[in-house]
Amino acid sequence: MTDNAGPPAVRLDGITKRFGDVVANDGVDFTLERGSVHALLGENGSGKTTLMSVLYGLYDQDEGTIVVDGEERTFDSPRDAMDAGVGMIHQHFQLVGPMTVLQNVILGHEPTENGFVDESDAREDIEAICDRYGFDVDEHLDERVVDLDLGVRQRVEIVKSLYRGAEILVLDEPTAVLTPQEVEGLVDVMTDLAADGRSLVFITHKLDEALSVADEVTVLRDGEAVGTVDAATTTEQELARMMVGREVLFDRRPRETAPGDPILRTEGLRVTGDRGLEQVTDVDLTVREGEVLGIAGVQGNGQTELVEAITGLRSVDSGTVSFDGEDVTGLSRRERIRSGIVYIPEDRQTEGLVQDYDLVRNALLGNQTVEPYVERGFIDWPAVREHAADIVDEYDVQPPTVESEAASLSGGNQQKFIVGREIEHDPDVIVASHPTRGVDIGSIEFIHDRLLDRREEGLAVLLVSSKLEEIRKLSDRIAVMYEGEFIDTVDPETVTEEELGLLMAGRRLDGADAADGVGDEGGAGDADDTSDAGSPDATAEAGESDDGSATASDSEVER
Amino acid sequence: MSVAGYVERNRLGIGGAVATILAALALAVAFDLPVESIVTVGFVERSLQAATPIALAAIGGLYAEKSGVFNIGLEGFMILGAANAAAFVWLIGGESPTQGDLWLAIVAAVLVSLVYTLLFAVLLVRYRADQIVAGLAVWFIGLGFGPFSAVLIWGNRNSPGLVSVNDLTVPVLADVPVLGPILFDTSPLVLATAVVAVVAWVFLYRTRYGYWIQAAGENPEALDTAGVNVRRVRYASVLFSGAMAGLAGAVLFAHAGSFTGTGDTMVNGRGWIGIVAYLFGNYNPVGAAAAALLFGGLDMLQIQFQTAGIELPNRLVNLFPYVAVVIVLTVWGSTRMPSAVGESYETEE
Amino acid sequence: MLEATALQRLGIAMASTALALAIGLVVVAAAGYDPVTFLADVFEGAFGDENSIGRTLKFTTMFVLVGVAVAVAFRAGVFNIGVQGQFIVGGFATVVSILWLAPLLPAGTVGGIALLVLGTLAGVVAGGLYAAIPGALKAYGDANEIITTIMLNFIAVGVVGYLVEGPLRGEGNRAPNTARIPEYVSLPSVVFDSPDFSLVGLAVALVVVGVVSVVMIRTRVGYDMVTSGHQEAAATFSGVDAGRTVVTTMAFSGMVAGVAGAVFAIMIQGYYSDPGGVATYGFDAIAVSLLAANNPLGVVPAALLFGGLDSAGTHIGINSDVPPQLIDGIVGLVVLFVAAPELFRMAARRTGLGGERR
Amino acid sequence: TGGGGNGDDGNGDDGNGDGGGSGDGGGNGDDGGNGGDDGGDGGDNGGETTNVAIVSSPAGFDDNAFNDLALEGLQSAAEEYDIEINEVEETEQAQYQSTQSELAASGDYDLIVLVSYNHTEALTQNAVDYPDQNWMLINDHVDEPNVAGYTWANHEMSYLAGVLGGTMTTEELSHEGSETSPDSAQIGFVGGVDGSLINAFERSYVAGAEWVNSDVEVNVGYIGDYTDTDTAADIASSQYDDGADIVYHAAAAAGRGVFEAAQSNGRFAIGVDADQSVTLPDFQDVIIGSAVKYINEGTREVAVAVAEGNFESVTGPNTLGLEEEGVDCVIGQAFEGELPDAVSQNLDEAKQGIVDGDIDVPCTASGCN
Ligand SMILES: Nc1ncnc2c1ncn2[C@@H]1O[C@H](COP(=O)(O)OP(=O)(O)OP(=O)(O)O)[C@@H](O)[C@H]1O
Ligand SMILES: Nc1ncnc2c1ncn2[C@@H]1O[C@H](COP(=O)(O)OP(=O)(O)OP(=O)(O)O)[C@@H](O)[C@H]1O
Ligand SMILES: [Mg+2]
Ligand SMILES: [Mg+2]
Repeated sequence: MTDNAGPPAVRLDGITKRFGDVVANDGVDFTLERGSVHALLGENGSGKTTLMSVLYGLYDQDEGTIVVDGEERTFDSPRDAMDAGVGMIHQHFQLVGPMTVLQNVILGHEPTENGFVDESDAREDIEAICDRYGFDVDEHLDERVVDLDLGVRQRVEIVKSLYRGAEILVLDEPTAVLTPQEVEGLVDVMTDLAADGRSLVFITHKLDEALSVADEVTVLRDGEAVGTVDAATTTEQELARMMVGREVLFDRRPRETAPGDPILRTEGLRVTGDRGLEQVTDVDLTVREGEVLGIAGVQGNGQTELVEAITGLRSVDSGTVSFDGEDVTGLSRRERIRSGIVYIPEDRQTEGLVQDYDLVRNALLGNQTVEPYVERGFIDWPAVREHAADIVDEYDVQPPTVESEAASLSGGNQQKFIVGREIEHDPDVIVASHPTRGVDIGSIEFIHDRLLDRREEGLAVLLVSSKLEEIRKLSDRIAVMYEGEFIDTVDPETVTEEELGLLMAGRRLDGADAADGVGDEGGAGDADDTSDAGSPDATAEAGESDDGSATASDSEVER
Repeated sequence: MSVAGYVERNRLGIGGAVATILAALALAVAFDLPVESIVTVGFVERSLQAATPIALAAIGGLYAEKSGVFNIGLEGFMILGAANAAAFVWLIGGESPTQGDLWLAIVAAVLVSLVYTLLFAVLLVRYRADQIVAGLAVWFIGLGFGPFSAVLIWGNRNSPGLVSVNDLTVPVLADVPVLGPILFDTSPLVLATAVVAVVAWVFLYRTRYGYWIQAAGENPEALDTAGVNVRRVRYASVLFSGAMAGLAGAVLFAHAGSFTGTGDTMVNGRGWIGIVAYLFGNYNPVGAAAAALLFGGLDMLQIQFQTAGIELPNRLVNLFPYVAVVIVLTVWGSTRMPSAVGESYETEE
Repeated sequence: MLEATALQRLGIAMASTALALAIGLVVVAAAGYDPVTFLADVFEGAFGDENSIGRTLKFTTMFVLVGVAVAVAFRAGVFNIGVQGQFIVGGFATVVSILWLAPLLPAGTVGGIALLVLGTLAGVVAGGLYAAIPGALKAYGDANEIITTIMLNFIAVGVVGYLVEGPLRGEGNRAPNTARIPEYVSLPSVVFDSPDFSLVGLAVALVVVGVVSVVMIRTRVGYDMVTSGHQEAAATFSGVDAGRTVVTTMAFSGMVAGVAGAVFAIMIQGYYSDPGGVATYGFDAIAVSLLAANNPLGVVPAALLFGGLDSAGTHIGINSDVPPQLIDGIVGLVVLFVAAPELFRMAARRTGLGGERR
Repeated sequence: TGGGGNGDDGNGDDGNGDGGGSGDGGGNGDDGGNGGDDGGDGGDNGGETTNVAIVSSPAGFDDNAFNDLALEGLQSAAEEYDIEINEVEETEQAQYQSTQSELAASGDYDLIVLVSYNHTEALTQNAVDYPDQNWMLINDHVDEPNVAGYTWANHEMSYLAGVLGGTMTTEELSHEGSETSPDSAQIGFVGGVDGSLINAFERSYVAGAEWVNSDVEVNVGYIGDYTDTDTAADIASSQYDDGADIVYHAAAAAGRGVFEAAQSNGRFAIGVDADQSVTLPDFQDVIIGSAVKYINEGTREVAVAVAEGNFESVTGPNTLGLEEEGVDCVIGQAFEGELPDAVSQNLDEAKQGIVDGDIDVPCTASGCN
């Protein structure tokens, strides 16, 4: 794929970027070959976003040079970068919510006729781009961006860059918020774009994704480039080692204790989503003490609403939520927190942290009813500060000071702080939505360990994740959600990713179908799984014993 | 934008207008009011005239706010606009100025408005001043320096009678019953305002600059990364808002024929109503003009009630528009401010 | 402005006052008055003698209270532009309740104190309730509080104006005023012998500052309010009931405005008159609060600045030929410059006086 | 002359020093004789300057109404006597307590004139607290020996305005593009704030018009304040539209809007407080008359009394009505001799009736409750 004829698309030489005392990039060299996909890996805060922001003209580097298409450039603004053919798709989308997709795509580059914007002209161009790469964006051109799912929004961003004639595309963690299906689509798009002669930088935390699309992989650590390797010859283990400097295991951990009594239960739950449609349709679930119930499903199938109904953030239309044998459906969010249901929220940026609070004040968030931090309505700030320091310390939050404002932390460090705060809340039930989204693999391992420790202590965990390997690694049972219902509950020891994928797409593993699917897959790779998968305890709901999970262990690296 | 779409997005204004009309009708029936002596041609004319300065200020204000700058100084800019127009008429035409002098003075007042709006804009955009405080300051400054300049010129906070704008009479058409006097024998400034509203709408929703203004107020970063200078867009919008508010003041003066600087001055809260009008019109220039007409109409309606001899405590009846706004806002829904309003924007570094 | 340190902010306040005064002096000179005399008058009027200081402190007392009322709401992200209305309703309720209760209680010191307390309470309750209306409309009707509070200002003026003109006008009054509250219901003169200022009033204001600061910083309710203001979704996540918090915030803000109304009614006026003519404390308060970065403690020095300016304005109105509108304009300029701290920070950086942005 | 100048200064300073004492004298009337002497000297009296402060009503000066008129009276007194005037504009009623006491405490002023009843509450205290200070209160009275309360019979002059309007609405009049429609009897009234003060203008005006013509129809409208010219014009236009020939206003500065409306509707108006055909000559073509009250005469009288040292001659409540020639209804300067005789006949008859008590004018000088 790599076209080595001309100069590289981008060459960064010795880029150094400091924020006050923090050296975000320290003499980084980076070369992007034309017509290739170059993955950029690194732990949270290692400087990936910063490096690309320099390339995109958002930051001025303190030292170093940028060479695009063999020509040295200084970019004072994204406009300059754009003019040089560089486009960037940010971790946080740069879209204007109330404007239509079409208007967003052409923003700043509007074709005009007699002074008026010529939308029909633009429409043709966009449709041509969509046709070429198989995007569905043209179906949404007249919808407002706020009404779109994240996956579509992301494609809008890509189309926007292409419309502006970007030859070099930077995608910053584009897969973090996508469903597995959407990830697949994106991978195809990236491949097509590269084949078309465009050059891409792909920032991710998912090693498998990096290996599957990239031609080359560069790893950053502490702001320095550790090295660049050829994707075809390297392995996930090697990349992980480069990133964290040690071996990282992706093991299922054996259970030490057996699950106890049911503690969290919903019956006949029906919930309406933001757009007025019923998103949760008659869900019954039970989670026992010392058990992790994983919920798998394509995003948008009601997980968000289910979780919010359980945590008290959304009212239910009918049905009940009960906790420890008591009906809590009518309780407020605060009362539920007080009774021991904590929540690692889906959206760390707006829900999990107050961006312009320091970590001390953020440590109180959700803990406002917890003694000793608050007694008789009065806050004991020294105690809160100590708590914050403990979280920062234990969860390896960088930089390790409680005075930093949440907004100044990198995405992954924000997530670590939230996870720490919620897990250390001393709850009975942890509801975790995508707990490791945007977190580097070293930290993922730590968070997983802490969750499992809590499970061993007898806590119940309800885990929603779009990462199947995470679901399989942590869960004792997996419920698959489809169009607001649990279509099946399966055993993580025995189910394959392919089976999960089918379930998530709404195909029940009934009789022949399931056997077929499992058989094919089994033949392809994983013999262990096949033997058990023949009889998945598909209908197991409540306290029925599917204890098969209790002692299973699987020491291979998940893939 | 389809009609259905428009209705959907402007439930507030439309609901409010419908509700008000229904309420007025209900009142008329309930109290057996002499409708024909209340809703007269003169009433419509006066409503249009009363709406004119409010609509102009509102359109200016909504442009600024659409671009992310809340200009709550409209009232102050209006006072200064009225005072300047009066001063210019005096400077140009002396004691008996002509219509030509008046038009020149209006133009001059708008130009002067541009000059100090530029200073205001620099403070807001470049020096990231707090928009609410700075806007209030403009109000105080208007209340202070408007009358003060009148004192310097005339030795009195009120100007002598100068000149008011003549009606524009279109021959023949003016004789058409009802519509004739309303549309073809009225202040040219009323007609101009209608044109301004439509042009402002087209500009905002049909030109690239309009798109930029909207983006600057919703997500300046997106606009910035699209390579458009957010500051420049905001400068332009704020300048426009100041010019429009200045024009609104000048129009108020041109209709009255003299400047009154005592008390709250002749502007007397119309700038504030302008803000409410564009919020009510959901940031749509035509909607804002319609809302201004609604307020103007309500005001004139209570005058018609008085003239018709319907005895109501005037102080309480005067509150009707304000109460109506609160009720309509609560019952028919919300106005959503552009999300980046109030935040100054700077490209990183 | 929120990121400025206390010292910076003080510098900004002084610099903006100085700049506004400088511009004012130019205007004064251009208009043919003597700028030196004018400047001397400003200082004399603000703190030239005991009388001036008392007057400055009187205005300061009012600005502290209304400023804190605004700060409470703005901190919590609720744009209460209606402090003026709440202040009027509160003060009016104070007067009316004292007038109603006075015949029921013994005259004299004890009765006086009881009436003071009850009257203030009535003001607090009325101000709080009046503010809770737009709070509830926002929380449960999604009505933009900026608009509703502006509307409610007009409505407060209209309704109270109607009441003092008609139904509640004092016996035999020609002017549209309520009756005067009894002589014994007044704040004692301490140090300052002024008919409408008492250090007790200032003390009340400072106590309110203390209480509000503690509530905002040290209590759960305060944390919930402030968090809602910074990031509503995060507050909701943490168990804060967004709607109720908006109502609480508005009510709390209105209660402080009610205290301001009570102090105005008892200490300054002693009766209630047509509110159309009551000074726009509630609007000036927005400038005061923002100058203080919406910090209740910072409101005190900010209020002192505005109090001094107003006092100087009064002094000049009495003792000088310069039209008082000029003072209004100059106050407007101070407010304008105060709104733009960056102007001074940039100037400071240019001249090497520091002022690094944090 | 240098010595004289010094002497003057010295006197001035002394005056400041024991101004209280001198005021005292005047107030107590002990020095009556002395005062009389001063009076005899009249304007040539170069000895002691009489310092007068005048505090505005909340409307402020430049209101084209009583603030300006009150000031005018003082100024005209100052032309004859050695009087220094300090204009103090204070538009906030709540500050009157302190403003009054500050002026009184300075001891600089031989007389403090307070415009409008908004000062009454504050003066009730201050008149007692500063017993040596001479006060003049316009439009109200406080029952203290050092207060001169002056009230003008708004109701009587408005009654006459009603007589003028009521007469002219059925008379034929055409003047520079304006005309009446004599077949209908309809007039209008535009008030500032709907309260007892202006209600007295309104009711008496209506009564006066009905005295002439019991079938007359009167449109009534209130602006809500005294400054909004535009709204005033709208109200008047609405009334002219409805058929009113002549509109009388009681709206201070805002009243100009009524004249604007009269011009653009080709109708007539009646001014208030001063002869507005003189004070607003631009509108003399529509102002057929004005209900005038001689506030200036009142302030002049008091200032002169103080300058002459016999303030006690004016203390107490003074109501200046038709009988005292404190109010009147005058014909606009462009209409003198232009109006039919019926006007002067009716006016004279009404005046006589009021003075004789044969006509009962509704309301009182202080308002209408
Ligand atoms: N605007 C800023 N101000 C101060 N420090 C910053 C800023 N942006 C980034 N940093 C710091 O620079 C370092 C690198 O951050 P960067 O966002 O580039 O990390 P990243 O590799 O993208 O991490 P993640 O995977 O978590 O997104 C971090 O320590 C971060 O705290
Ligand atoms: N930039 C982001 N980073 C991380 N999380 C995000 C980001 N933007 C949004 N989210 C979260 O991702 C969630 C999924 O978004 P979205 O609402 O489009 O899908 P959904 O909730 O699964 O489907 P539906 O909208 O149909 O309910 C949102 O609820 C939001 O909280
Ligand atoms: Mg990053
Ligand atoms: Mg969802």
